[in-house]
Amino acid sequence: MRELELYFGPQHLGMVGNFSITLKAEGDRVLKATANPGYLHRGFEKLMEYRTWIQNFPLVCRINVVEPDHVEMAYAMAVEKLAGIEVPERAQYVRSIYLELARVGSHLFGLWAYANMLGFDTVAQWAMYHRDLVLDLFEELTGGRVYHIYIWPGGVRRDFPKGFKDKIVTTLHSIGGCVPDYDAAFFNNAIFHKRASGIGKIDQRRARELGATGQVLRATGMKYDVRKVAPYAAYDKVEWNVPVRSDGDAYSRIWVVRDEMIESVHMIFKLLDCMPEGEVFNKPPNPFKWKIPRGEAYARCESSRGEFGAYVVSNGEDKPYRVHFRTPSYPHGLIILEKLLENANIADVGNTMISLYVVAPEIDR
Amino acid sequence: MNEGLKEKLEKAFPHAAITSMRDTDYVVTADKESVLSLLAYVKDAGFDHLTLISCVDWIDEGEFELVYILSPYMKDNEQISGNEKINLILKTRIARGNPAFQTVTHIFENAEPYERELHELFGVHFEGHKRLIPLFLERAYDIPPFRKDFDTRRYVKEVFDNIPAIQDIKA
Amino acid sequence: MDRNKIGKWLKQPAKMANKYSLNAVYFCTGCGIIEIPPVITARWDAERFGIIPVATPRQGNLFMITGYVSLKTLRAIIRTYEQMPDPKYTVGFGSCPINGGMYWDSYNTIKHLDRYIPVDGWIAGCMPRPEAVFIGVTHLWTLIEKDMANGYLRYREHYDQYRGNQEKLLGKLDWPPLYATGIAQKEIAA
Amino acid sequence: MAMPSILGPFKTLRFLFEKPKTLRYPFERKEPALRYRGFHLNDWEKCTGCGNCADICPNQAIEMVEIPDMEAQPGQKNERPRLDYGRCCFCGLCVDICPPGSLRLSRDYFHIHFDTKTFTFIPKDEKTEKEKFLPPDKYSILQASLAHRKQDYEGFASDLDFSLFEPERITMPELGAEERKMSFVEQVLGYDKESARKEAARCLECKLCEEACPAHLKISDYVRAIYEDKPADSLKTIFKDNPIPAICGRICMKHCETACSLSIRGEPIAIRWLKRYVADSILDYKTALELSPAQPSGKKVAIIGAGPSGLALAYFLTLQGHHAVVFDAFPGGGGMVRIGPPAYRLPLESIDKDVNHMASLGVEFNFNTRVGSDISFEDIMKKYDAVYLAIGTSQSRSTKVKNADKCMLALDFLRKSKLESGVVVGKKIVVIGGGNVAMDVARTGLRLQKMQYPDEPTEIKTVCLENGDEMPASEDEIRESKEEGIAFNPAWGPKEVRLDDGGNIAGLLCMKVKSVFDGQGRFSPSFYEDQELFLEADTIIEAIGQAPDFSFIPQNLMSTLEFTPRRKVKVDENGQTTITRVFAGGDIVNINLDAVTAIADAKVAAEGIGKIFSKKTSG
Amino acid sequence: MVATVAQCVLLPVLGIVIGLFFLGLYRKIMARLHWRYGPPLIQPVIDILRLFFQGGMSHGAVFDFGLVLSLAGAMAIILFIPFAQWCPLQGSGGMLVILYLMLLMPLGTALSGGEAANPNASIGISRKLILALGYEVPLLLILLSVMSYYSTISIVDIVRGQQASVWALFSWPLALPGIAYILILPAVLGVRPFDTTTAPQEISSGPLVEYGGKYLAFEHIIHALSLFLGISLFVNLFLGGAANPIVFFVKILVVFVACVCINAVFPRLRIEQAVSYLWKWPTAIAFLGLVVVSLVK
Repeated sequence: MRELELYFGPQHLGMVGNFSITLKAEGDRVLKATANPGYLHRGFEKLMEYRTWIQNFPLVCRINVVEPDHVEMAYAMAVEKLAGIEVPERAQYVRSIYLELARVGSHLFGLWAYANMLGFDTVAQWAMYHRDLVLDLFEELTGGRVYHIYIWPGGVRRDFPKGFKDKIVTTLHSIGGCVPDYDAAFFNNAIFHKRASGIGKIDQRRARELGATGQVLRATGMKYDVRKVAPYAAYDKVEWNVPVRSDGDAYSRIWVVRDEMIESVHMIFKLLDCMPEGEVFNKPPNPFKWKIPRGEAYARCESSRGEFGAYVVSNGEDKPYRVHFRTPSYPHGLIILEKLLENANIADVGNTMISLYVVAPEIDR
Repeated sequence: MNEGLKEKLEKAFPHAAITSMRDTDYVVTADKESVLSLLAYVKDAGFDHLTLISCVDWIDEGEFELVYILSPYMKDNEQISGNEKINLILKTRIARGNPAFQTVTHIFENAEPYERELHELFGVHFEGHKRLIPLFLERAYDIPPFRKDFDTRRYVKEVFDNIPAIQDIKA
Repeated sequence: MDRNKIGKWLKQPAKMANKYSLNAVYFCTGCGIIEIPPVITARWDAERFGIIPVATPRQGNLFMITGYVSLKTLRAIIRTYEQMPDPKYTVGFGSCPINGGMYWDSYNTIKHLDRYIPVDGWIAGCMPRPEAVFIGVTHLWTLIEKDMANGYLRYREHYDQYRGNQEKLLGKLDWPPLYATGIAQKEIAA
Repeated sequence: MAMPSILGPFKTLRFLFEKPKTLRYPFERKEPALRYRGFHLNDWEKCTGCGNCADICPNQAIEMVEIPDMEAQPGQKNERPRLDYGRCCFCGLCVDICPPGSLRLSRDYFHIHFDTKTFTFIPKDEKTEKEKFLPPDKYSILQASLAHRKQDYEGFASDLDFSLFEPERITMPELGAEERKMSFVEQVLGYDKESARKEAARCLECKLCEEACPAHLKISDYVRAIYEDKPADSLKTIFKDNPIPAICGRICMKHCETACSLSIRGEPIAIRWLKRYVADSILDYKTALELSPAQPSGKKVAIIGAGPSGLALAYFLTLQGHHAVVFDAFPGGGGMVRIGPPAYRLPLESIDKDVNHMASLGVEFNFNTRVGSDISFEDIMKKYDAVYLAIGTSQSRSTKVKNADKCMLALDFLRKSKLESGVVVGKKIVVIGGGNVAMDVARTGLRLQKMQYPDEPTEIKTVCLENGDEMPASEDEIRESKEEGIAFNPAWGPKEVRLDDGGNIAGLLCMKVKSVFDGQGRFSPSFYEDQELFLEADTIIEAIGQAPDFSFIPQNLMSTLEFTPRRKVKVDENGQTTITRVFAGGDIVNINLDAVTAIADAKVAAEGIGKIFSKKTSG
Repeated sequence: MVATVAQCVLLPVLGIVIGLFFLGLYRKIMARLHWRYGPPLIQPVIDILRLFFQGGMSHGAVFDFGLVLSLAGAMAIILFIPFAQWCPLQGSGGMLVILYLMLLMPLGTALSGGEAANPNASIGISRKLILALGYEVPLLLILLSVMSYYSTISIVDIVRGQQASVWALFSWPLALPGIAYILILPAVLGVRPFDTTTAPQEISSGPLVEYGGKYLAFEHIIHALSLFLGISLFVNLFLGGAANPIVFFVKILVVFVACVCINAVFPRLRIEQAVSYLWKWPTAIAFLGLVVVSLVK
């Protein structure tokens, strides 16, 4: 059979984000896949060296458009570590709730992408509708639909508006009410099962070797979740479980995502119940004069796709000397994807990619 | 970090300086000869998750600092041992003039794209790396863009501001 | 909305069809794409106005440049734009294509999109909300109605300049020019 | 997880019969959230043009542009922010840094246009630009743009609790009212290093203060140096414009703090106290300043009056290499500030610190030398290349009501109490006047009472023409006086000093004020003769104003000295009076009557004198 | 004679109109399941109109020829399949011609799509052919059973046969091939889970990837026609055709809506999964049906 060279993306309906995979294929079988990132490279870390500590907050969230919140959190945590800023307790709770909302939104987006990839518009559209409801919550809380710029060093930017707690509960209940429909139509759909099980299978040993985190690792059975192993914000204040599966394929991953969403919603309810009153913001010094002593810090948090880390170096100036983000999609999209696509079916390229939840902007940065 | 490991490290690598910042971040500064063996050693000691390879351009000192950040995966699928929250930051310095270092892809497979990125953005050559080809960039830059002496604002002025707007010929 | 006016359909069928059948090329050029899925899905449902995403540039007539454009993407954008059949409309999304936006000092993103391909309309915001996209579409309708959405004609007319700017930035392009260069000058001379 | 099923999905077909959830935009609408971050609104009346928004913008989307028909005033620049929506990312940093809170984000976000030029605009709000903000019935979403916006649509607004600046100042430790009224110990204790740095860190460097300061000190620079813990650098910056920081750091009228952009919604930066901190924390100015002596020019300048203006001029001239000789009637430097501000505000040591530094630079001081009696003005005119009049207003005015000669005059009282000892006051004091001097007098009187009658009840009252909120004294002074227990009787004018049988003062008879100024705004009080108030007193001190004393100037010269309509000495742009070689500055020239304006005059004069000298040598 | 000519002219037009109506209805029904309103019913017509006004690019003579072949094939079949009582070419060839002509459509698309020299197109075409191979086997078995049961190759006779008794689907021996036909109907129509050929998210709409302008418009029309034809065939063979056009229209409408519902609730299968499915159950049932029918007969 003739060997074909195929470009999957960047202009492609199945591609979420501006990413490209070059495939060498023989008929329907992929011989070799090469990830081809860089369509979204903006040089964030370089730009950050030109902006002051606080000016970087509007910038960093742009690293991941699907879920900007965990980028903010990782950067804020690193800055807080470096500058020794304390965060008030209520702010920790607010942050946790905010991040869990972001996780739900992001997973719904992932669900949209996955269903859409399989041509399953129906579920895709529902997921996107529900994500929009979550975005409404964000808009109410932060004033922005997509880019929230909410977490600031020393706390959060504004407190909950009036009646916001109830709004969260109502919205999440209305989304939760559709879980049986999602289950019936999507997760327990026999044809979906046929399509997803066994796809992009990776065993735990291999996943560890390739630096997998997040649901890719959890789908192989390890309960590794940064929220659990190195708790931050208020994650150690409430009880919750880390959902895992053991097959390591796309079907397991999507189920981990599903369980995680439900767990997140339960966690939000618990956090709302025991949220203390009080301050939510410890003002950092004047932004024009804020200098952070020489040093370095690495902070990490669990985004909806895996471990998100920020390595920040300060040389005592009012701007970071060097910032480097560890993004979960980076190993997933550049190594694991390439390995998983070898000998895969062409029809499963997008399937595999989206089951790994590769988000292009956070690879390119 | 459990004390045992710290002592063991100190014994095995007497030249490496180990400092702990805060209770979860440990910084090991090593000379470049011992980095590979150190990495292999800590990998065996449980730090088998290479989270990040980074590079810092200390231009005033004429050196690049390579930073390897490691943390342990869980030993057991269920149980958390408490070690997982530790970040081990392993640092070494190489000369800025002719930056080259050994690849670590044979120890950590996922180092591959990180080293590719550093090669492209900092111009650090990794010997033994199988695929040091461009990753992100489209244009060729005289100085690798993430080095401190590359001034992106000046670059923007020189390149993008010199592209003329489209003139309406009829007008 | 004058979609239901039969008289207008009979008078200018081409224009009307163009207006109410905007098929968008699905190309996630930047972060603005994050607001496109909501626009085309259940919450906002752009299909009510005939706007759907299509898989290939050959099938589309609307190109939304969603957000910042890096150099690598610019190459793909020019390719895609040139593949689209006339008439075609381009809409720039958000701050970044207008004047650099967030990435005004980035070495890898372009600052003024209209120097490389013609753009018929711009929507302010970072990101533009779905509502703004809808209003943007109504503005595009007006422009089509008034024959002002003529970017594709401008592209042909000033192809020398556009191609020149593209090559200035990206180096020699590896595909042949879409139009013979120098047409515009000849036409003016004649 | 249930078993995958092939029939289960058909359950969802019921949605065929349910109402769609789509929002049928634009027929149905959803209002953006109350905190939505949309386009900018700027209240031009509140905006100070400070430019903090432009500085903080990470995208350089904001540029401050000069508004042609707008005038700059102290605390107000004639610039307003211009937004570029080809750059803006709607992060709202500009809102959170805006000190007056004038910049807000609206809930409007529609602007669609084919021309990129329309994406730049100068934001205003419905107060200042009505035609662009339409009421809901005229507003059409299909025409929505930057020039077609909805009224009352404010979104993300500034909140002091979450602002990026610190609206409250670091409290300056000071003695409590009960403690301080017992003695003349300095009331404020001064910042220590930490709190000074913290206070300095609040400064946003908008430089409104620098424009408001008569002497245009580089305030933000020296405040930044304090923040960076480089007091020597800070002192160097201060000395470029103000050579008497220890004095000014205590008694400056702080026009800068009034102008400070933080003062609009919070407390201004304690610029004065920071200057005091610098001056006090450096023990030896000379080593800190590292001044290089100028080439001696051989010119001699006589400076009459060792007040702030005179001292400053002496310093500036010395730096230019001229020899400055200062004459003053008092036994030490400082002029009016030596006697005016009581010791609890300005101790003599601080004055001497500045003066001694000046002397160490080579300025020649002739104290206890009254020009006119000890040395004649003609002699000075002959001996020196230039003369600078910095004589200040050294004579207290009197109310001249009946028996007013029995009263004490403010300056005499203050001078005696500060420089000499032995002013005896009564148990019941009445001070006439509502200005800062009156406050000083009253509070000095209070302390003297406490010291002279430690265990007896005493009382002290003030009387002034103005209403309570129109009193010319600074708010701080009034507040502190009230804390110390001084009683106020605003809007009463003195009618007569009543004497008892022995010819001693029995009290002050006052009448109610009808108005202080006449129709043209001139000072011309009128009274209700029938409403009277009698204040019992055994000591009455008049503190209603001061006047300069030009008696030392010979008549022939005096006749050529011209005055402005406000009875001030007229000077040209070089600080020169109508008499050649005679320059003037300080309270006799300006209407501000404060130290820093006097320094500003000295700066002008120093340049003027330098100009004249260089002209002479070259010509 | 005049009536036949009139039918020859009108039936393709009617087919196109109904096909386009189906496309509009398809989008509307899908939209309702998506919780939204969807486009106006007329939207496919607007789209096609727009495409006709849009400049397209031809990729050579074979490209054009393939397209014409497809269109001609589709138009031709219409004349052989009864629309209620109208069937202009009922005398000639019957089922065999239909089977032959039905191959023209994918063939033409393959020809022209292959000329476009886009790897996605070639993958799409190979998928289309494989899928056709997949459903042709059971389809042949089914048609064989029907033909042998009614002992005729004329579709008009088959319809008449059913109208005389009960619908084939509910008659005992033909129920089995009927079920098999239902199972392969989505594949014949190319709706999910069998829309692997055009899978926009996988291979950028496959053979259509290089189509633009009027070429794409023709493709849309062909698609509309093929929907109409596939359902008409099923209705005629198993649902007893119809005596008058309205009943016929209602029947095909019901079948179409059912297909759309299937389309809405399933994701797309991979091509080899599709083929293995088609060769498993439907083939087995169809084969069983054939055996039973021949035994009964």
